[in-house]
Amino acid sequence: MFNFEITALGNMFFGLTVLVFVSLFFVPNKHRSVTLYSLLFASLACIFYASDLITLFIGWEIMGWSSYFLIAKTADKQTLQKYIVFNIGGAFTLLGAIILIYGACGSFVYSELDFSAVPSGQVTAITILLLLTLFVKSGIMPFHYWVVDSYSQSNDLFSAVLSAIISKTGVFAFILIFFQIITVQYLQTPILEVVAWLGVLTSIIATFKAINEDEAKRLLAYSSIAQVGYIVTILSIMGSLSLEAALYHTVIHTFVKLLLFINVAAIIYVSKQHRFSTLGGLLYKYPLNFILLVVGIISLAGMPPLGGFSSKFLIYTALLEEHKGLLLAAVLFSSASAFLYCYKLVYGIYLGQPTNPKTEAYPRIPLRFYVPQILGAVILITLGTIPGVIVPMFNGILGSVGFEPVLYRGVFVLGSDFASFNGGVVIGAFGLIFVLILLFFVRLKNRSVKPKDRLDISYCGEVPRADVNLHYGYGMGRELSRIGLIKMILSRSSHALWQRVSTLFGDLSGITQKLYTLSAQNMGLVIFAFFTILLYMGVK
Amino acid sequence: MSLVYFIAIPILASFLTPFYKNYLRFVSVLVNILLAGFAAFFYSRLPLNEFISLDSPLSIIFILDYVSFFFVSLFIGVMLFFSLYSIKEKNNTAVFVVTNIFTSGALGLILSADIFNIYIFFEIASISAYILTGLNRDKVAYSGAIKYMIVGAVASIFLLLGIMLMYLNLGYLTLSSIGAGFHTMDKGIQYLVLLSLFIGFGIKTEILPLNFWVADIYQATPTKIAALFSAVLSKAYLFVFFHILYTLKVDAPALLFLTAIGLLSFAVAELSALRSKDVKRIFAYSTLGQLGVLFLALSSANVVVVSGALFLILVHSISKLMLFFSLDLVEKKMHSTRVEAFAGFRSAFLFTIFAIGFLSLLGIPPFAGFIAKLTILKGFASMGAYGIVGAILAISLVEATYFFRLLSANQRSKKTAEIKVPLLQKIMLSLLALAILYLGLFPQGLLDFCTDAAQTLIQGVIHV
Amino acid sequence: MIGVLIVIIFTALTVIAFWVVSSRDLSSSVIYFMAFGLGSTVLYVLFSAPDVALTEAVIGAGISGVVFLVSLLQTQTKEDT
Amino acid sequence: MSLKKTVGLKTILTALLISFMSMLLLGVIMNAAYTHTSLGYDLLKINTISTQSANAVTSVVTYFRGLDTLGEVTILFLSIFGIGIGIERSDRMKTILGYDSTLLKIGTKVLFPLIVLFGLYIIAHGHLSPGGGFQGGVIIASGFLLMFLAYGDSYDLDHKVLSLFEALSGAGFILVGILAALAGGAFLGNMLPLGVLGKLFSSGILPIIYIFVGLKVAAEITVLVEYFIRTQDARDA
Repeated sequence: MFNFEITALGNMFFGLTVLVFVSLFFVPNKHRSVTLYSLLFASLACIFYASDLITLFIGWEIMGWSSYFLIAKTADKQTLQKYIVFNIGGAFTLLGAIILIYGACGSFVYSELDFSAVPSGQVTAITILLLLTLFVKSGIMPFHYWVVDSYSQSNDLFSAVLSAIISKTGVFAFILIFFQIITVQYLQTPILEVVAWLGVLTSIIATFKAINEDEAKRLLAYSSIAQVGYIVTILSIMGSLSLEAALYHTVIHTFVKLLLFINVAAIIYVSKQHRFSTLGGLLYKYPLNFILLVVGIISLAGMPPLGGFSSKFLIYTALLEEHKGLLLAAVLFSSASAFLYCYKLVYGIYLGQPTNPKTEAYPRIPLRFYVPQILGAVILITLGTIPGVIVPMFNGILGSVGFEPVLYRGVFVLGSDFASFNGGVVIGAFGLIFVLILLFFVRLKNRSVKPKDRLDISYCGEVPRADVNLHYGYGMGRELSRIGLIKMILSRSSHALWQRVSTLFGDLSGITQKLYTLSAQNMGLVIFAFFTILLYMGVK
Repeated sequence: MSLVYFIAIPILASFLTPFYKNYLRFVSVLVNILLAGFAAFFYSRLPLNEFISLDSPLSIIFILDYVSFFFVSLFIGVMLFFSLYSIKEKNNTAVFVVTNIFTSGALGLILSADIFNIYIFFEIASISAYILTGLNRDKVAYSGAIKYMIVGAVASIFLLLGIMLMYLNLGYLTLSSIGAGFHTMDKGIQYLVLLSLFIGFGIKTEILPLNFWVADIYQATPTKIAALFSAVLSKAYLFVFFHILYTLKVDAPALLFLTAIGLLSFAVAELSALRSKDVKRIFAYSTLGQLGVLFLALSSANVVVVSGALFLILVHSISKLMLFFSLDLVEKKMHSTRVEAFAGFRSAFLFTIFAIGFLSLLGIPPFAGFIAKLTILKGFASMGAYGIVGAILAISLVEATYFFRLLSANQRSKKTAEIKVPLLQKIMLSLLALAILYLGLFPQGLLDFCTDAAQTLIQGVIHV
Repeated sequence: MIGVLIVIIFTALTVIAFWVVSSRDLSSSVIYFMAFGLGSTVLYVLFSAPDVALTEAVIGAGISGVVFLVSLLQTQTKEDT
Repeated sequence: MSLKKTVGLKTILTALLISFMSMLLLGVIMNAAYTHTSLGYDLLKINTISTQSANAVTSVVTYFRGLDTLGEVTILFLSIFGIGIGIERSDRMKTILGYDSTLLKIGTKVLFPLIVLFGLYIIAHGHLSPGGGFQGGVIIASGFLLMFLAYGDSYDLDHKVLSLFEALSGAGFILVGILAALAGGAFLGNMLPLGVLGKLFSSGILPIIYIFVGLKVAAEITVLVEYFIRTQDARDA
């Protein structure tokens, strides 16, 4: 029943998994369950190395329920219910698709699947079912309902796993199924068009939701949805450069989210606060953590020197190459808006005045929190500077799914015939600017006044009371809601829709339950009536 | 060696109760071990048939082919498990007196290939079930038992009507000769016979318009006994019904009707469980739902689907035994089976058992329920019935909702009581859980046997 | 001759059966029921089924009537108090 | 009393339903062309050769379909066991249908042995004359019923003996069947010489089975009657 095959694609994703799990092993956490984590790890290996659909499905389901039990240690009932309904639903659509594929091709093994003789209607049905599965796992709208709550309410260590690895299984399955199994020529282009726009819409909406968020982990969860939205958009282009861009962004996002979630987890660990409105001003307290966070958000925002830029660059060039101007504009819009929440993350936690009088008493961050962060930072810096170290691996994957490899011109250069950049030059230039600015600030610092405590606002006439919140970072982005479109995005939520579905089923259940509480006489009557009706139908 | 021993020995054990009143529980275990031995003895001699008392087709015939062997060994296994599980209950002689006869009734239903004899065993199994329902000896139990008896009597009347009509027309009672002559009967009578059988067995196999009694009965029944109803009784009736149907070679529209009824039954039962506030009722609804799936799968007349259904029967029996027995432990401690009570216990072992049971019932890998569901769906896919595949999956999602609601209720609520599971119970329940895991990981041997059995079932009885 | 007897008994049985159902007093209902058993015993004998007749005589007209009466007696006392 | 009170809507609907159903059923059954039942004729044909029983009903009940009879005995046992579970037993048992009359007592004392003897006769001659185990057993039980009625609480039944009878007769039935199977034939098959038609000691295994059935039924029905007639008095409770 279990059939495995080592592939380049599987290797890449499994490599990411191993790095994430190993680095997370160092992080202290009281909700650690060896059994469940090993089950999860095994299921991921099962997904990435499967050579037939059943093995894939088994891995998928084990992943689903082992994560459920991990989340269940901290999340509330409603979140759990959302998680399980969506994930089991997604798994069942996957099973439905697998069964459809079996009905069409008569096999489960990847290499034996041949869609050349399958009617196009059936292929469309299979595609839609599979896409539903992937959308649920990656949190594409409107199936993102479970994502944010689950990410924010699961324990800090597991949020990182969810965002860094588990959301990527959707990406993996997309690449596996649409690039390798149902190859491009049988796919319906209108569907891909819809997928592309869904992805980009997801990223825009999630970005604004993230900007408006007060809770650090929820912000990161929305950000995760937005980033996976890019990946899905770029994957639906189905070109060699776009696949490369998607893979690149997957790797980058994995480490960015690993870094950021653990960074926030460290802050939550020492301060027991997880809202921006109760954090702030921690820069001098935790400078190393701050620097690592900056590395993370620079990559997240896709700003030049670090890894995020390389992947964004590839995404833009891939879109340009395929002449998807409108999509590109949308991606750029969402990507630019992402700066705002990135900044909110920095400002809300580290800058401004501390809101909490007890800030001084916060303990030191245990060193073990730095292991995954430093790993992430090193990889992000490396990938931004020397993109060439990973391009051969991507090219191998491209080759294995039958695409032309992207041009490879030395370890510093990334890009195609269309456009390229030199990572070494970029980092050199930015390094220079950074040093100059640093020198400027060092000179400036000698002339600045040191405050006595957090309520000492030297340029202001009055002294505030101790309970006044001097930290405004948490309110950032609030003014955006004055803009009509953004207000609409922020005020709408899929909550009402899913709530209505849930109520509907509850009411139906109430009605059907009445059937099972009849008295004995009425039962007899129903039986005789049923018999009579059937008899009448038959005799007639 | 005679097949009648399967029936005679448990009855003998019950008749002789006065001689070992206080040791009946040990005798029950011995009887079940003996029966298991008989089953093992007959395994290498399959298929075989035996005439009772008179060596001619005029007599009663017992048939042990692949499919009836499957059910016989399943039921003996369940009853052996039950008797071992409750071996420490000293003051509960009545249970063992009745369960022994219950065993022979269920085994007789499976083995017999003579419709009047089937009716007798139908009654034996039913009456023992009525008594078992009333074993709690309180108001709820008695009213449940009486309700069960009334509904059961209606079922018996209809079954008897069908049998009478067949005998009137064909003059024989053996299944094989009835199967051969069924289509020579008047069309209207054919229809009436099938309808009577459907009503008679439909009530007992707990299928949609006829199953409204089930939830109340399960709630009135002692929890451990409810496991037997779910694992043995309904399955026995289900088998006999389809055994007769396939022997009569009913035409496609009738089977399609049963498929539709099964699907509807599945949907309604799972929906009802969604809002239920009592765990025992939820398990009852889940049983109804699974029976709906079985009904719809068994009526497909496709070897793959039917073999999947047989696999599902086994898996469902194991899971339900596990769940009801664990619930019994919870009930003993919390004195209630309400969801709130279920949420309040603390026991990592029981929680794991519940989780495994739920996951297996939902058909989630790597547990055995998945193999069953996959086989059924594969079969439907090869028939091209994608609508059914979709419906099964969609309804399973509803099932998942309430099972996981229970799990999260237990995980996220304030715990009020710690349950210490006795060693014997712990071992027995772990054995069941391991069996589910084992069958989920290495299903091939059993699947092959199920395929043989499915072929035999679809063929119908063709002996003599 | 026997045919006439059968018709008479059948008519009588129908009447008795009606009394069994329609009688207001349950104990008289039981008595009618026993009478019905007796009548059908005769009928079975006329149909040359002596085995069934014997069974009916003992069970239908005898023991089941007593069981009914006793149950009636018990429930009635419970209702009175 | 208004009509609406006496006959509710549900009753009328039920009556309509039942009559409609009966009409449909009658329509189907009347229209059908029945063929002759042949199992009965076939069994009658082989009856004399295979059982040497003068009463074909007996040979069907105890021999041709002996297993069904075993099932019936089991059902009887089960039902009475079930009633026993439902009835609470305690020391304050009373006979609720007792009549304190000397005439009745003496008459019953005379009648009781005769009734039991008659029952035994019916059982023993099951294969020769109408009747058999079931009928004879119930006749014996009716004798005990008479004793209960006449003597009330002063009539004491030894429950140990009764349950021993119950157990042994039931077990005897099955053991005879198993013995027959072990002797080489089928379960409940005939292993004894058939004898001559019409003699008391004939028909092989049939009378033995019927004796066991008769004793079982007698014991069971007696227990049943006692359950019902001697219960905790509701007025005491």
